[in-house]
Amino acid sequence: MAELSVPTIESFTVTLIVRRFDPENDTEPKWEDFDVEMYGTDRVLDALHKIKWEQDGSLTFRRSCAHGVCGSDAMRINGRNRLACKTLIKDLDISKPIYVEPIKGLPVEKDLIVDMTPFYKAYLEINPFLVATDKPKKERLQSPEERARYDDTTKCILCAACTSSCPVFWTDGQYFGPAAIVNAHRFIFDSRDENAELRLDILNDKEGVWRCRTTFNCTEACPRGIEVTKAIAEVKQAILRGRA
Amino acid sequence: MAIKPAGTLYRGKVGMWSWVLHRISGVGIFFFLLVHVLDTALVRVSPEAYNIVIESYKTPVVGLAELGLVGAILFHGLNGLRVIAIDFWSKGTKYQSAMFWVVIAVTVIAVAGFTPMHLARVFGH
Amino acid sequence: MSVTIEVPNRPRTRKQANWEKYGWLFMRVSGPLLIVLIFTHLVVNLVLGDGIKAIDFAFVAGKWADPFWQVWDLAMLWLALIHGTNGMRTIVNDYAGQVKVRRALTTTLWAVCALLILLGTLVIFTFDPCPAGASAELLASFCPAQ
Amino acid sequence: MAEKVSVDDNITYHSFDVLIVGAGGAGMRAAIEAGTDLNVGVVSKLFPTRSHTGAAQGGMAAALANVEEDNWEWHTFDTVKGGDYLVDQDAAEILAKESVQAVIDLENMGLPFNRTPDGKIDQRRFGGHTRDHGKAPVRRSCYAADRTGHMILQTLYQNCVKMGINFFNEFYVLDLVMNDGKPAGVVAYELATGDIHVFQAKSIIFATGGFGKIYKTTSNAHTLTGDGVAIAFRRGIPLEDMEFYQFHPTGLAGLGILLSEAARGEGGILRNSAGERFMERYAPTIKDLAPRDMVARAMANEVREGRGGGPNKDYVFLDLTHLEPAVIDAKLPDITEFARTYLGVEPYTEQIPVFPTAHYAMGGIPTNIKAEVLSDNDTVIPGLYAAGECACVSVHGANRLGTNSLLDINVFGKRAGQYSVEYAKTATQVPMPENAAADVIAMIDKVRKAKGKEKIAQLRKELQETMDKNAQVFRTEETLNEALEKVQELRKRYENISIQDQGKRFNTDLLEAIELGFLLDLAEVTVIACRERRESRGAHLREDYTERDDKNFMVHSMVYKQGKIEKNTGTNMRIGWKPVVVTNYQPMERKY
Ligand SMILES: Cc1cc2nc3c(=O)[nH]c(=O)nc-3n(C[C@H](O)[C@H](O)[C@H](O)COP(=O)(O)OP(=O)(O)OC[C@H]3O[C@@H](n4cnc5c(N)ncnc54)[C@H](O)[C@@H]3O)c2cc1C
Ligand code: HEM
Ligand code: SF4
Ligand code: F3S
Ligand code: FES
Repeated sequence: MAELSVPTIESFTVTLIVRRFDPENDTEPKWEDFDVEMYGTDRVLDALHKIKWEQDGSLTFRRSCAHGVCGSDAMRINGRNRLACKTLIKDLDISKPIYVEPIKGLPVEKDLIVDMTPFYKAYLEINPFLVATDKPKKERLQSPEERARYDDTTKCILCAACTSSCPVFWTDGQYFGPAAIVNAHRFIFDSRDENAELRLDILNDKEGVWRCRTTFNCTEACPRGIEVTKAIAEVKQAILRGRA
Repeated sequence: MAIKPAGTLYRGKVGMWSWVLHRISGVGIFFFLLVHVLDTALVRVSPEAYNIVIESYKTPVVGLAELGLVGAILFHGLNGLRVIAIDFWSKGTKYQSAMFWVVIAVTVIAVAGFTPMHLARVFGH
Repeated sequence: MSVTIEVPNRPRTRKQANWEKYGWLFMRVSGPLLIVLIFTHLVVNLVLGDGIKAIDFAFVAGKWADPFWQVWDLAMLWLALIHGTNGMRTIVNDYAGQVKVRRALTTTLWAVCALLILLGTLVIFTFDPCPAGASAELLASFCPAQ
Repeated sequence: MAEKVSVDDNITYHSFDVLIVGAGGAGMRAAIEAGTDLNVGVVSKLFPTRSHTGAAQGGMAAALANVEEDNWEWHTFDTVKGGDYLVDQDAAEILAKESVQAVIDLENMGLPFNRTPDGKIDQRRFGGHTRDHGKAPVRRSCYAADRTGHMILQTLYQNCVKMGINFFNEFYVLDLVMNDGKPAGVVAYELATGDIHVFQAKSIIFATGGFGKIYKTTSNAHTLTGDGVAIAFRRGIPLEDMEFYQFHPTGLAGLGILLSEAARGEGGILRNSAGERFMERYAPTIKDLAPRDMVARAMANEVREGRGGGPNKDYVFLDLTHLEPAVIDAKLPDITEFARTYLGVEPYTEQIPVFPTAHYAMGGIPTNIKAEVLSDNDTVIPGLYAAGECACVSVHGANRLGTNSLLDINVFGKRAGQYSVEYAKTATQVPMPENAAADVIAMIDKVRKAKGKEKIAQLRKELQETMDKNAQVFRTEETLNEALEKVQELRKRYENISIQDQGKRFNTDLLEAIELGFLLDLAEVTVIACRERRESRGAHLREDYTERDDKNFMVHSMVYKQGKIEKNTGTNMRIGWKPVVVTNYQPMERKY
């Protein structure tokens, strides 16, 4: 087939300043800058690929789907948590360099890759699965309204953009973090689930929902547009009232 | 906390900055409160002792600091109401940034109204 | 195995019972009360009349001669100190990484809080608006010494 | 049951009863079925929820008949006809019959399907799914907004967590160890450390997904490099029906990002630059909801005949502007967001530029209906299973119907889990040969130490470009030979590569090089299968043989690798043919 093209903006050169860390040679991270030639529809992920593929093969980051559904490439772009594959270069101020660094509050493993273990651990602690003891022969019934009640929080892709944007999480990494609460919310408000009480109890912890200081960084960072702070507020209310 | 070179400052939006201000103002008020309880307790020692200390509240430097204190209390208190609204009002999260600007506006207007009055007293005879 | 660069994670320590919910609620209940208490306090002391200029022993004595203001200030004292101390405790929990440091700081906070509440309460209730032997011009107008 | 681990020569040895390679929909469905009575492990190069099943949008077919009359027999017929009669009909019957239970299983596990007003699972239309053998479109696709795949992946992972399944995440399986024609285990490379792990198991299930990255314009993830398929091939297992690669009609023009068929299921219309609803000409009955191969071809044809839009007239338009914004928001939120984010087009008011994008591999590792891998037309390799996109049972034949793949991974993933456990319960472990990891260690060493001139990214780019140019929607003997020549040239140049990252930890540079090796293998097999099938059927359109030829080609292709694997000469392939299983439906002309 012929080459495809979409109405594009002219190509332009941008500078990326990437915070790098090589665990085998560095004792501390360092900033390194790269100039790349980009087009209007290019995303930060394309720029990182361009660097990796044409300039420095050792640049390391996670990515997979390249369109914002797998949650691999959350990173800090110009000071804010974003998915590299959803951040269009032209939406950033390209007259200035673009700063790219790993998400904050999780141990850096190499360049933009962080150790996600603490993040997953918090997720696993809230019992992220449906608990229902009945044994239906067909589907369990659920009205569209009941289904809508928890729709927002089913969108989560576990990218950690929220948790690693949370100033409370940065302090000591002990806070459950918004992602875990979002995933608890998804079940707490599912009419089919029987384990809301337990989950509410788990989040009524020293490191639970009460540590949220409503800073909204999570909501602002969530690439899926989940109203994270609202979900957290709903969980707080559910704990106060003793039930979902 | 972080090993150098540090990462960039996180560029949060009003939610984050309101929290930073809330926290700083809270700490500020707290330490003032400690002092304030102690100085007020001097009324139990003697009228002289109390008056000597309270005089220093009327000096220009402390007088200016009082403006800051009033501003901090206003902001902290009003923002506290905003936080409570976020927690308890179902539309709170939606209007949080609008509410933040209301808090700032009310604080600024109140401090602006109070300042000339207060400064006149501090710098007046 | 991994190299920790920013903030090290200490292992999660889960306690059975905790008062976080009540602390959180208390902040939200005391907050609006404090608004009324403190804002009125500020208006009465700093805005009305001669503002800060007017504050002296006689002014305080004048207020505390009235049980209304005694109760008012008492409430303010207790609520503000507990609210403030609990707020400070939150902050200490956030930033004091080591368990020992954290415990020491929180203990200090609550000790100071208790001390000041005690002191303040005593002052309000044992306060004599017209102490004997004080020079008359410092006292409130209603004192016999005047 | 505790896992046995030992370390020797820096190699870690693990032992399992059932080992699953891949934690996408198929892998995790198998894991859930395999359960925890036996010692079950899952090895995945991605954290499970990052698998590409999560990208699937539209839905999962099942004749629940919740909103309209429907039954599994109609579904079977649509599948067979959609696959241009190359479908193995026994497998298609199983797919359709077991679909209802597959959906109920997922619902019971917690999947938040959209609901009808009376609380049942809602269903919508999808291309090629019809009532009563093609009379009219039917609502058969069960869905969760336009993130059905996301919800399937999350729900399966959640249930794996619930059961305590043992995962090895960010472990790249690079080899299948065979001993005397029987599978003994796999060798994996741990991304975080660069360490080698040998997993020994009685049953091994491959569920490693597709290989869209042989093409440039694709809806597939960067990580879909067909590792599992290529590994099997290198170990002497033939690959079935590799010429059938599906091009999805509505990729975002220039980017390949997918806009689900659900957009058309909900009423979206394809238009050319003149604003004409051109599908009325190609499929008068079901128009825009014709099977993907037909729609993709129609689109490519519109462009070829000069009716494309845009400055280069190289795409057509998907029109949603007549739909209520509320409907768009409720049913297609994600895909409209893609249009906004990536092309800056507002779907409420503007038409979206679209063009076919490489999407799905109908072919892959040959299996029977028990998900057992075959070493030729019918010989089972005991203990080796494959399910999902990497496998070819074949339920999709020459062209997969939308929503049948999410169904496939659930039905045959489940079967793989079931039969692999059954087998592992009685089988004895095939002994691990000495130096089981030697080949992988040698391969890694070679790549790491290579000091050549060629850049991985450059070779990959040239590969993808030649595949897009020569082996996409339209193909001829000439273009395919050109592609073959190019692939063989690239293979030679691949011997002369170098990588920059010499480290052990998180060396993605190294892995991209290895993945390119897999891609080259699969591209070559694909091109050869394309060239040998001298007819047009389903997704495979030969411009030099435009008719379907049931007399000669009503058979599956089987490409075998001959000789030793290290000799990547490229000519050591043999093509064979395998009969199609026909039960009820004799081939007919495919009209919609
Ligand atoms: C954008 C898009 C939309 C789609 N929409 C639909 C739809 O609406 N309906 C439908 O029915 N189908 C749809 N499909 C097709 C369907 O989603 C896929 O075919 C299906 O999800 C494949 O599942 P899988 O489990 O086989 O593979 P995947 O989900 O791709 O999983 C592969 C797994 O294998 C692992 N793996 C790969 N290589 C290795 C290795 N070397 N070592 C270890 N692990 C490895 C990966 O980590 C991953 O966990 C869509 C596909 C795409 C791309
Ligand atoms: C004027 C009325 C006040 C209101 C409405 C108010 C409200 C609040 C609220 C709602 C919080 C909780 C914030 C959160 O959880 O995110 C809070 C925190 C706090 N308050 Fe107040 N407060 C008031 C006065 C005071 C006073 C007088 C002090 C000092 C003694 C004080 C010190 C603090 C501190 C230190 C915090 C903790 C801040 C943090 O955790 O970031 N507040 N306040
Ligand atoms: S809530 Fe949003 S930001 Fe947080 S992990 Fe989920 S998708 Fe990512
Ligand atoms: S960023 Fe953190 S403080 Fe609360 S609102 Fe979000 S969890
Ligand atoms: S690469 Fe999948 S979310 Fe960005």
